Amino acid sequence: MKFTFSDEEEAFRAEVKEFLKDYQDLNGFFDQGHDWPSVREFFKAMAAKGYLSVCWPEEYGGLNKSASYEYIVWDEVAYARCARPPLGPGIVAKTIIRYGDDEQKKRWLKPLRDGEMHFSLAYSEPEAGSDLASVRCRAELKGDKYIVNGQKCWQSYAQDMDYFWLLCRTGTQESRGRGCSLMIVPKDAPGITVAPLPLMDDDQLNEVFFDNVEIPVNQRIGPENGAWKLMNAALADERHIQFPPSRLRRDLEDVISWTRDQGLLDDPVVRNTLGDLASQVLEGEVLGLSVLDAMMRGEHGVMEAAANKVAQTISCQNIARAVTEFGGPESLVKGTLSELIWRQSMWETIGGGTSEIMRGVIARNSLGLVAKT
Amino acid sequence: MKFTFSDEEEAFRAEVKEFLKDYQDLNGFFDQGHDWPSVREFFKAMAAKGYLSVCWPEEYGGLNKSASYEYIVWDEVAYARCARPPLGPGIVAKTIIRYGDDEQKKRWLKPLRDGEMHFSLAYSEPEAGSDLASVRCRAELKGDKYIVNGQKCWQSYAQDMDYFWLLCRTGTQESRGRGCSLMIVPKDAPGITVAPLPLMDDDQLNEVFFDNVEIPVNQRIGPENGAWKLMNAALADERHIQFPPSRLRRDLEDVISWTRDQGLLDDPVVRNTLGDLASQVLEGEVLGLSVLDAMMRGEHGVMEAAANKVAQTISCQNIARAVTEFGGPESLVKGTLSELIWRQSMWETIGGGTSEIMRGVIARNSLGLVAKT
Amino acid sequence: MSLDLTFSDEQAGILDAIRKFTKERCPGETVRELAGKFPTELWAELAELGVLPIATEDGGGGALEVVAAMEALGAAVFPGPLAETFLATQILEGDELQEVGAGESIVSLSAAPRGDALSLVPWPEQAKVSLQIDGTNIYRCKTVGSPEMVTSLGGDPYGRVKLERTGEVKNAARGLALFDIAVSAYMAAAGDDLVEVTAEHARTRKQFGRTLGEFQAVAHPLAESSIALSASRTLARAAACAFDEGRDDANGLAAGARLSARKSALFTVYASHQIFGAMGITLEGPVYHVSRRIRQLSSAGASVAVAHEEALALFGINAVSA
Amino acid sequence: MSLDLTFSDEQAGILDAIRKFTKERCPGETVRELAGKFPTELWAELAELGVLPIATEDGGGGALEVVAAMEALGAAVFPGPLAETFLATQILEGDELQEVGAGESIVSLSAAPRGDALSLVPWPEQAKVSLQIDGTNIYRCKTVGSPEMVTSLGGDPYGRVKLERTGEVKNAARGLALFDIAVSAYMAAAGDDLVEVTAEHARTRKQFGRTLGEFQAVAHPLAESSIALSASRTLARAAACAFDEGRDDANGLAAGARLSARKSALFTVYASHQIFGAMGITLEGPVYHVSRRIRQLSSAGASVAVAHEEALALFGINAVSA
Repeated sequence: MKFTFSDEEEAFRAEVKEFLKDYQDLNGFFDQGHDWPSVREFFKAMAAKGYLSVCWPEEYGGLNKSASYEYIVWDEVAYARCARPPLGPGIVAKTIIRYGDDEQKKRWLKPLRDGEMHFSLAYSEPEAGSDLASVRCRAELKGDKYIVNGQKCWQSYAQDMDYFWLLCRTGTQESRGRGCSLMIVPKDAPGITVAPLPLMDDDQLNEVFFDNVEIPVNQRIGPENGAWKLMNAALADERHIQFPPSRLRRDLEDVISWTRDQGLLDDPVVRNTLGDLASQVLEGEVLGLSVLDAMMRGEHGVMEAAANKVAQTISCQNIARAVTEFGGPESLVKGTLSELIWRQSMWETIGGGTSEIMRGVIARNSLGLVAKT
Repeated sequence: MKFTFSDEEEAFRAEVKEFLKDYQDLNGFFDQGHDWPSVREFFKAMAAKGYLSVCWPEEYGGLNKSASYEYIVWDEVAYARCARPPLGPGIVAKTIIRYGDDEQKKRWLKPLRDGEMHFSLAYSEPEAGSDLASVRCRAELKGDKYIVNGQKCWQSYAQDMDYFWLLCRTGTQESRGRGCSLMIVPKDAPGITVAPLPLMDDDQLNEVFFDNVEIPVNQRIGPENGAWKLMNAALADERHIQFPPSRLRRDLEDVISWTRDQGLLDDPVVRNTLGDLASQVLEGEVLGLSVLDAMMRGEHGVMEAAANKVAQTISCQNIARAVTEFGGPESLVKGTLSELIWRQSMWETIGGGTSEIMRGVIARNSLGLVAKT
Repeated sequence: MSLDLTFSDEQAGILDAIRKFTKERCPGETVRELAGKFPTELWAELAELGVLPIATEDGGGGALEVVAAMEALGAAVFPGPLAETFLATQILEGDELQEVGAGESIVSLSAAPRGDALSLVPWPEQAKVSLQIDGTNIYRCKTVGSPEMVTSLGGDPYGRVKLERTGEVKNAARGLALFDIAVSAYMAAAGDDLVEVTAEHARTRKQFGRTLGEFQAVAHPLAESSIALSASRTLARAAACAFDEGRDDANGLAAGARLSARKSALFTVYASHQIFGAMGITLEGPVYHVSRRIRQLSSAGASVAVAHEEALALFGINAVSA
Repeated sequence: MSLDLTFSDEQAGILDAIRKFTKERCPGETVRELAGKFPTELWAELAELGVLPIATEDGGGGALEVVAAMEALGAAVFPGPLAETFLATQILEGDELQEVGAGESIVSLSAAPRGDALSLVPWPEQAKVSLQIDGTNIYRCKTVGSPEMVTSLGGDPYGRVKLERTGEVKNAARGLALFDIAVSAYMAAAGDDLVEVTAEHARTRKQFGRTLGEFQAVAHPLAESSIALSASRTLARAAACAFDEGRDDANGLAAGARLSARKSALFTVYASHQIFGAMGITLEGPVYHVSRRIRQLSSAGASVAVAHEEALALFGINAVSA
C-alpha cells in the first residue's frame, strides 16, 4: 500500500510546479469567464509542455502517461487556482480517440492538443438537468447534414468557447438514453444564439438556442443514437480529475491565513472549527487518491468518484460557510476569498452531478438499495 | 399575543408544583418499567387531585378544564421526571367519552379516572410500524365475542399494565385503515402471552401474542371497522402533551449542572455548544406552546404537533449527544444523566411517529409536496 | 387572559398594510436592482407608513408591532438598515429620535474593530447616527476622515473608516434586544419566503418523470426548513411579548430568537440553493437576492458568543468568568 | 512504485485470518454477553494469532498490519483494549513488551483527571500496565488503593482510583499515532458493519408497500455513512503508510483519521438507530452492541482539541499559544 507517488511522478510534479510559477496571478479557476484570453494563453503554454495531452497515446501526439500524471497536473493547477481542466483536450479528445474515425482524428486532435480549440459542454436543457435521458434538442438527418433545433441551458464558458459538444436527440423521445447522439458544433454556425445567464459568483452560464443549425454528418462522433455509451466512457476518463483535492487544501490554507490576519486564529471556537475542517481536507485528499487508484487498477471507479464528488464538494462548502460564520462581517466583504467561495461553492454540489444523484448512485450500486425516488 | 398563562393557570401550576414536591425522587419518566408500583401510587395520588381527568367533562368526574391545564400538569410532571402521561386516562378515556356507549362509560371511566386501571397501546406489529393501516392481528366475530389472533410488537409498559388498547383487523386486509377496530382487552384474558424485549435504556418493550383470545363485543369501542376515525381523534386529544418541552429544559439544566461540576463550564467550545442548545430548548418551548395554542383555538394542530415532535425530539438527542461529545469518558459512566439520555433519547425520534413520517406530514400538508416516497 | 399566539387585529393590520406596500413597491426585481445603493425612495415611503418609530412612546406600539412589520418586510427582503433603526429608536431622544423615525436620519451599526483597525461600517455615506457595538455596550461614534468604500455580500455599501467614540449609550440592552427581535422576525420571514418559492418549484419542476417534491431528498429538507423557521418566527414573537411586558427574560429570548433565526434561515438558504440547482445560482434567479441578505444579516448585531451568554442566562448560568 | 491503495497479500492474509477467527469466535451474541467482563479467552486466542505485537521489531509488521487487523476486529466489534495494546507496544521494552504482546499483561489507558479528582480507569482489576494521557504526554502510573468500580456505556468495567505517576514515557507521539490509526481503522470498520446490516434491513423490510431502501430518507443517510466511512477507512490506511514510512505527516494524518472516524462512525450510529426504529433500540438487536462501543471508543485517546492541533499542523499552523 502506498499513498504517495513515485519518484518519476514527483519529478514531473516538480516540473509542473515550476511551470506554474509564471502563472501565480492567473485566477482562472474561479474567474475564467472574466479572463479567458489569459486562460487561453495559459492553456497554450500548457499544450506546449504536453500537459493537455498527458494521457493521450503517443500516436496522437500525447505523452502516453498513466492517469496519475494527469491527476498531478490538474491537482497542481487547481492548487495554483489557474484553471479547471478544459473540456476539449479532455472529454472531447478522448472520445474522438476512442470512437472517432480516422478523418475525425486527423481533423480535431491536433488543435485540441495544442490548446487552439475549446469546447463548451451542451448537455443540459431547461427540462433536462439531472435527467439527461430526457433531452429534447433534436437533430434530424437530411442528406449529409443534421438539422438541429432546440435549446440548451446552463452551459459553462459558452460565451468564450469555439465549439459545442452537443448531446441531441436523434431517436424518439421515448427511447430516452438510447436515442441520443453526440456532435461537434461550431459556435459560429448560422442559427446559433448564445444568451448569458449571469451568476451569483460573477461568472456566467449560458443558454444556447439552435434554430435550423446545419451540422455535417461527419461531425457526429460515434454511432447515431450511441451517445450514452460514449458519455459514460468519457465520464470514466475524467473521474480522477473532476474534483482535484488540492482545491480544498488551498481553500483551507487561504482561510487559515485570513483568520490569522484577523487575529482570530487563537480563538478556541475558531480553532475547533478549523481542526474539523482540516480533517475534512485530509478526507478529500484520500478520496481523490482512491478514484485515481481505482482507475490505475483498470476499474471504473464509479463508487469512488461518486463518494469523492459528494464529500469534497460538501467540504468545500463547509470551509466557505465556516469562515463566514466565525469571520463576521469582515468575511463578507467582496474581494475576500471567504466571500467568493461562499458564493462560488454553491455550484459545486450541483454541477457535474448533484449530491442527491451521487448519493443515489452509492445507495444503488454500493448498498443494493433501490432508492429510485 | 401572549406566551404566558393566566393568573388562574399559574395558580394551578403552583398547586401542581407543590404536589410534585413529594415525588422528587420518583424517576418514572425514564424508569417507569423498574418502578411501576411507585408510579402507580403516584398516578393514584394524581387522580385524587383530579389531575388524571383535568380535561374530562364534569359529568364524568373530570375537572372540565381547558387543554392548557392538562399541558401544565404534564409539563410540570415531565420537568420533575416523575412520569409520562398514562394512556388510560388519556387516549382511552377520551375515546370512550367521545365514542363509547353509556354502559362502556359507566364501566370504564371511573377506574381510569381514579388511576386504578392502566393501559398499554397495542397498535404496532412486526410488519406494521409506521404503516399501521397494514395491521394483521385479526378479530373475528363469533356470536357476541371476537376471537383475536395475531401478534403485536414494541408495546411500552405492557409488562405492568392491566389492559391493552388493541387495534385489530375486522375487515379485509385490503381495506387497510377502513377495516380496523379498537377493543379493550384485559391482559389476563386466556390466550395472551407477553414477552419482554429488553431495551438499551434498561427499560423494555414487549411482544404480545394473541391465541384465540375471546373479547366480548361490548369491549369494542366505536363502530366495527371504524378505528381510524377514533385513532385520529385520540391523537388530536393528546397532541399538546405528547412531548412536554420542560423535559428538554430539565435535560439542559441537568447537563449544565453536570458540566459545572466537571469544571468544563468556562471552556469556550463547551460554552458555544451550550449556547446553541439553549436556543434549541427555547425553540422547543415555543413550539410546544404553538400546539397548545392551536388546540385552544379549536384547530387540529396537526402541523404544529408534527413540527413540535420533530424539533423537540431531535433537540433532546442533540443535548444528549453534545454532552457525550464534550464530556469525554466521564459523561459515559452509567448513572450520569448524559449517559442515560444518550441511550434513552434514541427512541424519541422513533416512537409516536418517526421524524421521517412527521417531515412527510409537513411536506404534504404544509408545503403541498407529494413526497410519497 | 391566557395563551394566545395570534396577532391582535391592529398588529395584523400592520402586517397586511406593509405586505400590500411591499408587494407593489418592492418586488424581487427591485431588490436586485437596489443592490449597492441606499433605497432612498422606498425608505421614505416606509417612513411615511409610520413604521419606524412604532416602538417608541409616541409610536403607539411595541416590539410586537415591530415583529409584525418585520415579518412583512422580511418576506419581501426589503432593503435598508431596518433592525438598526428600531434599535436606534430605543436609545435616541428628542429631535434625533424624530428624524430617525421620519426616515430622515439613517442609522449605521458596526462592530468594534480589533485594536487600531478601521471599522467596517455600513452606509457610511448616508448615516447620520453611527453606533458601535462592543460586547453588550453601544457607543455613539463620529467618523474620522472619509471611508474607503467596499461592497459586502449582502449588497449594501460599506466603508472602512476610523470611528471615534463620543459617548456610551444608556439603554443598550433594550436596543439590542429589539434589534435581535426585529432581525429574527425578518430572517425567519425571508426564510419562509424562500421555502415558499422553493416548494412551488418542487411542486412543478419534473425530473425522471415526477415532480421534485415527490423525492424525499427534496421534500424533507424543505420540511425541516419549515419546522425550523416556524420555531424561529414564534420565538421572535415570544421575545417581543416579553419585551413589551417588560419581563426579565426578554433579552435572553431575543438572543435565543436571533440564534434560532440565523440558523434556520441559513439552513433554508442552503436547502433552496441545492433544490433550485443551476437556477438558484443565477443572479436574476429566485434565491440569491434572498440568500445574500440572510447571510449578511446573520452576522449583524452583537456577537454570537454574546447571544449565547444571554440565552444561557435563562438557564441559570452567569456570564463566563474570563 | 507508485500509488497503490490495496493491502499486500500478507496484510490481506492477516485481515482474512482474523475475520475467520472472529466469525467463529466472536459473533454478535458473544459481544453482547461479554459486556461488563474482560474477554479472557478471546484475548488469549487473539494473542496466539500473534496480532498484538505485530508492529514491534520482532512482530514482522507495522501500522498497516495493525490496520488490517483492526479492520477485521472492528467489523466484529471485538472487545478488549486493542488500540491501547498497540500503543503500549510502541513504548514498552523487554519483558513488559513481551507480556503485553503475548496477551498476558493488560494495558489500561486513561485521561489525566482534573486537579485532585480520581482517575476514571478502564480494566482497573486486570491492567498490569497503567498509562495516563495528559495532552500529548503519556505517563506510566501505579494505582493507589482499590478502585471504586463503575460501568461505562461501552460495557467495559471502569474504576475510579487514584493514579500516581511513576515516569514519563519517551516515545509517546509514536504510541499515540499508532493508537489513533488503530482506533480509526476499528471505528470505521465497525461503522461499515452497521451500514451493512442496516442496508440489509432496508433491502428487505417493507412499509407502505415498498422496501425501506426505496425511500430516499433511508437510502441517502446510509449512502452518506458509506461515503464518510470510506474516507475514514482510507485516511487510517494513509496514516498507517506514513507511520510505516517514518514520514513527518504521520501524526497529523493519524489525528485526522481519528477525527474523521469518530465523526463518520457516530453519524452511522445515529442513522442506523433511526432506520432500524424500535428494533434498533433493543438490547439484543443488531445495533446497540456496535453503537455503544463506537460511542465509547470515540472518546478514547488524546482529546479532540489535541487531535485538532495535530491535524492543523499539516496546514502550517503551530499549536495555539495559550
